[in-house]
Amino acid sequence: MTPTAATARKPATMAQALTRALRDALAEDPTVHVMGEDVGTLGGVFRVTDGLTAEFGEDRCTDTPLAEAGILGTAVGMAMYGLRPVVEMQFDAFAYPAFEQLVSHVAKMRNRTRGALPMPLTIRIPYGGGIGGVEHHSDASEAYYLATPGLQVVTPATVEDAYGLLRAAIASDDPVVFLEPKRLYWSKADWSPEAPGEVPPLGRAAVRRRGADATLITYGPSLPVCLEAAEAARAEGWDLEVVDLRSLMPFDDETVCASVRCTGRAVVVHESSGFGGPGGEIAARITERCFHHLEAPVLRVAGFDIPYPPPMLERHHLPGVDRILDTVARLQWESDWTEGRGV
Amino acid sequence: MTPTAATARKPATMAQALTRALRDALAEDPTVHVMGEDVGTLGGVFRVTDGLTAEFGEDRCTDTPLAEAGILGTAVGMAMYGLRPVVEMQFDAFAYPAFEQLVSHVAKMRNRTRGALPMPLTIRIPYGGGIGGVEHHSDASEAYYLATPGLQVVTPATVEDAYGLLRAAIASDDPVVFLEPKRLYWSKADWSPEAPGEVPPLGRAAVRRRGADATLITYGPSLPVCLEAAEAARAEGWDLEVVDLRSLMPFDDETVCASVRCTGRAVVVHESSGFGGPGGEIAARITERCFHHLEAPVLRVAGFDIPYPPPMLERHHLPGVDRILDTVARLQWESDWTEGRGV
Amino acid sequence: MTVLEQPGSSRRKGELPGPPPAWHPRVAPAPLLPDAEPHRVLGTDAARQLDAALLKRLYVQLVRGRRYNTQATALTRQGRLAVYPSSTGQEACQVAAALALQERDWLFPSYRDTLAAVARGLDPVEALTLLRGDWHTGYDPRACRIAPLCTPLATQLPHAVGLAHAARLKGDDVVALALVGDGGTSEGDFHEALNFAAVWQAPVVFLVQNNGFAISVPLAKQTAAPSLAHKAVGYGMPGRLVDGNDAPAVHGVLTEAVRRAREGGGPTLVEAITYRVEAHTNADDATRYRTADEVETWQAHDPIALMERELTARGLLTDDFAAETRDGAEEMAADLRERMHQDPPLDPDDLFTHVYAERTSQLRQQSDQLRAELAAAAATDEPAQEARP
Amino acid sequence: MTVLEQPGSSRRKGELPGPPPAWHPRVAPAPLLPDAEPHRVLGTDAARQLDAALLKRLYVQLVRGRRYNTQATALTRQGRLAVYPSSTGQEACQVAAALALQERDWLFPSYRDTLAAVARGLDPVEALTLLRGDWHTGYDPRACRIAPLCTPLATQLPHAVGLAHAARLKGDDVVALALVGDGGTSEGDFHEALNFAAVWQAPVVFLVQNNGFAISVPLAKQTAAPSLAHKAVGYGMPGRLVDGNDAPAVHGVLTEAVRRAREGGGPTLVEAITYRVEAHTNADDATRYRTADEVETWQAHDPIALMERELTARGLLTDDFAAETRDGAEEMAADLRERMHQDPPLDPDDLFTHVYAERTSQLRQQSDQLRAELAAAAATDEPAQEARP
Ligand SMILES: Cc1ncc(C[n+]2csc(CCOP(=O)(O)OP(=O)(O)O)c2C)c(N)n1
Ligand SMILES: Cc1ncc(C[n+]2csc(CCOP(=O)(O)OP(=O)(O)O)c2C)c(N)n1
Ligand SMILES: [Mg+2]
Ligand SMILES: [Mg+2]
Repeated sequence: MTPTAATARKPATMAQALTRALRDALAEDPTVHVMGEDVGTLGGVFRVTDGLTAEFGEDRCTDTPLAEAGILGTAVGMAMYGLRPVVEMQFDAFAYPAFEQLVSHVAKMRNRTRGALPMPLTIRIPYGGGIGGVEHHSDASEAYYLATPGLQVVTPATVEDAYGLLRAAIASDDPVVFLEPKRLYWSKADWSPEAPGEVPPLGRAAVRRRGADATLITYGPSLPVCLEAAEAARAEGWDLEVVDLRSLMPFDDETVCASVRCTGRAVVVHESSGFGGPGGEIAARITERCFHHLEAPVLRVAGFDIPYPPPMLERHHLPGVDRILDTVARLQWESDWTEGRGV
Repeated sequence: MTPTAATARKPATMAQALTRALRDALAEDPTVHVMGEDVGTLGGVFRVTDGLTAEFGEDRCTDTPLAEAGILGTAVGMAMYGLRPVVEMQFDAFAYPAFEQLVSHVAKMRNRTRGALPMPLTIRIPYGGGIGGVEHHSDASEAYYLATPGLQVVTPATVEDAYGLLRAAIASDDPVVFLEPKRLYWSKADWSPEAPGEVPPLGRAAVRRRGADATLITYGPSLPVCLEAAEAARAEGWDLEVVDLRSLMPFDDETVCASVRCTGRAVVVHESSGFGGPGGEIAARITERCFHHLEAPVLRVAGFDIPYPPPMLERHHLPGVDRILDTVARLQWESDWTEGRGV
Repeated sequence: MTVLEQPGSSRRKGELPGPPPAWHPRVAPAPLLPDAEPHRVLGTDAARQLDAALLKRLYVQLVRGRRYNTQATALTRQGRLAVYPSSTGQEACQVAAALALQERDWLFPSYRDTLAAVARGLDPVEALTLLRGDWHTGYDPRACRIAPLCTPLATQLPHAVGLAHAARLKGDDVVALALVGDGGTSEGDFHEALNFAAVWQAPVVFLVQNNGFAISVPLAKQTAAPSLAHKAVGYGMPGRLVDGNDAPAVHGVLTEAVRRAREGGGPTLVEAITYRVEAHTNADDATRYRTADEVETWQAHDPIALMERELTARGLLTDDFAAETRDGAEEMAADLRERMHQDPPLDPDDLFTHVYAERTSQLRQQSDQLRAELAAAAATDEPAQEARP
Repeated sequence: MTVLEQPGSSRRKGELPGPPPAWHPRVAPAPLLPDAEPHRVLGTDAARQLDAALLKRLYVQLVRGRRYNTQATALTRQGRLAVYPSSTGQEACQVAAALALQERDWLFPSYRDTLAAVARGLDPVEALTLLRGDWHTGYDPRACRIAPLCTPLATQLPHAVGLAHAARLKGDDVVALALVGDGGTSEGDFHEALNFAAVWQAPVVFLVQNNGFAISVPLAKQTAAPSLAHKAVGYGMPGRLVDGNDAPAVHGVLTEAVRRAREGGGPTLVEAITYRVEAHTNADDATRYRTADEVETWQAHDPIALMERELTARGLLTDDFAAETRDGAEEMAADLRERMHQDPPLDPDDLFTHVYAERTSQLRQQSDQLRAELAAAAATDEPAQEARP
């Protein structure tokens, strides 16, 4: 399609693209219902649901009582009756009260009923740090969802993907934990709601930058950091490939392994704590599949194994360009590399 | 100590050793309090708290109302006042309602208060499958706890460890998620409560069997299966080492890496689903530390990436001897091994 | 109670800018506030107000229900059920819940409520798949409008609210009736569900079967409230207290609550006082926490005996009807016994079929792996791969 | 309300084996059942019953409290606080909560209740560490008996119950007072905490500051109950409703509840009706969900103005006292402003210090890594490692 006046791409934020995705989903499918704390009159604390109640009414975009288990639990019941609820959890850590409903019902209902009761729910969770949020407002909680079979876990890193992946999540007949990198809400790109781009299938990673020497594997809030690191690396003579997973479950082994088999070296980058975090899974499955292509072990750059720190210290915790490059430097580039840095 | 009549080791079950550990802790430390659903009059659904209320009174071993968040939340308050609560969650999946209290308070309180409010809590959770339990009664939920900095995660696999590790957990000034492999409750060993063995420090793995060819790394309910597999492997000419982690956090990198550096091959075995499960973390950290000692990638034998299946099908889900040996066989024993089994 | 001051005694009366505005609901107020006295104990005269046909239907279901309970318990001893939480003694609640609903309504049972599902017409074998260790839900919930038996306590209550709300949004006059135990009322999900129901005025009825125990924990350790029906007050919905062994009374209260819900009157909380005559499940030992005396006292208040007295008083319990009822129950039990003695067909590959709408590549690999293992085991004529606990 | 049948009208009277036994508490019954009429709106005459010294103390704290609120809000504009949830308009609740407690008692504040902590004597700078973006709790909770400011709503309520219960087990006559908002009452943790408190008869007082909103959500979308105090009924504890802008009234109700708790009378639920005059936090835009009119109406019912009228009526508001109070408040504000403009000392290595009592080997490695990074950055004279969002 050639851009016309109507489809011309103007700078749009990720938050705007998300709003548009919700709006279009509500307009196209009468079974879609948005619900959560402050999503109505206020338009959500991040304004992602702005204007939806005005356009579609309180029954389609509903301010609920303040109780996350109740929100998700009633959404389960609505899905049982054939609706397609899109639930907003106000912040990452405030999704925890709904954990039982998520793990014991949302993730298991289809399986429990041998397909009779699918759960076409989307659970939107603003996640991650870097916005100076006080405790409970910056958790990168994806590890919990990854360890829960039955859930899909999706996270956009670009404005275009924010629209496309959210549309795909809402259209999916299976539950999606849709993790919105909150510090990218205000990130901008040229994008037009009139030509929003294709709705990508869930479960496909994207190579965001081609490179020959090593692969950075990342997602969500860490993508811009990795791209910046790759740019900086060029100055030091490294040519880095950057893979944006987009969907953590289903996991795109194919794209990831194809990249690592070419480069022979990989670093996984994410904000959430390293121990027990997604990086372990990713590194392990790459190693299982590409062992003889690896010149060095798959390394990880992750948040430390600590509770999310206060804003004044968070910059030390979050993966940054320098830490990524330091790690790339440890990928055994010299041929006479020997082990033994200890445990 | 030479065994006398009093200390002679007689067959005891893991459940009995756990009961004894609780009893001794209650007797020695007046700040220890046991609480949970049915832990009093009934002695718990697995009878692990049997006799404690009779001996120590309702205030020390308390039947609570039926509300897991309330149980853990009140225990947090009790710990704030200097008590040392030992909470029982009746089954793995019934700990989920307490998830928010666990993640947002139990794990973070010490850090939040810069050491002023430690959380010397022990949270006992019977976990795992293999007992023919209907859904919600067989979850291997350790991945959730591992991904939560601030928690210690401990699981015994032997009768002696059941006593020792539970004593160590209760004595710890930090919270311990104490996972009791429920299908080993009735496993027996010669053990005497009068000479219960040393209380081991938390965070130390144990080599349960020496072997030269490959290391099986496991914990809790899968230890007996791994030992049986190692026995069976001998018939096929393999000499397998078996490491029992005992504590998943803190993680004993030293013992694990020492073993893998000797054998050059490793398989991680656990019941919980593979994707996002503990095996990924373990395999990744071994690879990071022992890359050039590895003859083959670290492989995993884990539960499938599915909700825990119904009893009639669970035997297909749980790691068994054959599946472990099949995996050992895939550790690239032939020198002409080539990759390419595809993604 | 110490009242520091009586309302209206302020000398500032008139100076205040009217009642605090935030106190006034900012949207249309909920149409229902609890009655000044929010609960009533319903007596046992309801039977005389019911028509004979309904009374007889209740009786037939009670007798079948008791037989179903004893048969299911027997099946646990024969190794044909993994576990059975009996509702013996609670049949009046189970049956009345089933019969108070129209076909288009939904029932939300807990793990103890297979009988309610069966009394609604569900095939007992399908009701028991979960408890026999086969797939969790042996029926299509949408086809029979019975939600899956719910094990995590009280978590099904918000589902009932959401479903009832969704139905109303769609314009369907469907009511949801959700069952929960006395113990389950302590869970946060109970609270959140009732609150959502009241705020949304959802057409849902909550039936608490207060059988006195949550496994071993007696009611007095569960709550300090004067009754569980009193909890309705805190949500702004009506609360009803009823003799849970009196089937016509339970039926009457539920029918009224269902009618009210259907007419847009919003949710009701009903507490039915009953007793769990058997142990918690066949795996439980109830002698550890209660006396035989207590059980006997309750057996003297047996729902079937109560009903028979009532039917006799009304001249409805003819020998023929009694025999016919008994025979019908025996037939059901024989059929159940026989069919439960057949092993259900099992396909291990089903493990991977319904995790998602489509298998992920990971699940396809795992399914291939299992298939290969089973084939290898079959080829070597050995038993299939097994966990060896 | 449709009552199908009145209690006692059963013709079976006498035939029943007494009231169902499980219905009788199996342990000693809770000493307190809710009053027949469980709530009272307390008027605003409480002031005249308080002694002059206490009245003046309340006033001094109200004025300081308001000044603290405006100063903290100003600090957000100066970038010295990351965020501030103001309690302007709610000072009567905050101050009365602090003053109703003895030194040995514990306060459990929510994230909005820094003022209550300050009114209890906590250094404002220490109260504000969380909100300035420094360590979460800037004080030793055991030393000042103030639990950490709690952000996840209602999760602090079970802590208060547990602590109060533990104190009673130890034989200490300590009372816990926990604060929660109207929105927080919808959470499951609220329900579970109140239930545990009532069953255990724990010495705890729950104060709901009903300020009409949970961020943008008005009370009418939060509950259909006639009042939040009515929720007490469902737990078997007394509920009290009080004008939350009337400091003497709130103080009176809380003091009575604390006394009752201390004497073994168990928990009380108090609802104080007040209003959040400012937006939810400085980051919020309240014009999106409420009118200026509404705010003005409430400003006419301002807690400080109410108090001044009362003091004037009793001849206590002398010019000297007024000036002294104002000056004290200004001094506090100046000191706060000055000290908040100094950057707190920060040691990145503290990230690893209190995760556990002792650092794990993993944390030692990570700490070494960070130290090395910082040293390298310092050596190259570049800014330290930073996330580049
Ligand atoms: C969330 C949760 N916690 C614990 C359990 C374990 N459990 C199963 S039944 C039961 C007692 C239930 O008591 P009640 O609600 O009174 O129902 P009843 O068994 O009397 O029918 C318990 C604690 C559970 N199923 N779910
Ligand atoms: C469990 C949880 N969910 C959501 C939030 C986000 N949040 C912070 S304050 C707030 C509104 C609280 O309203 P209320 O309880 O009435 O207290 P108020 O702000 O009026 O003092 C919300 C939804 C939270 N802090 N915790
Ligand atoms: Mg019960
Ligand atoms: Mg409020």
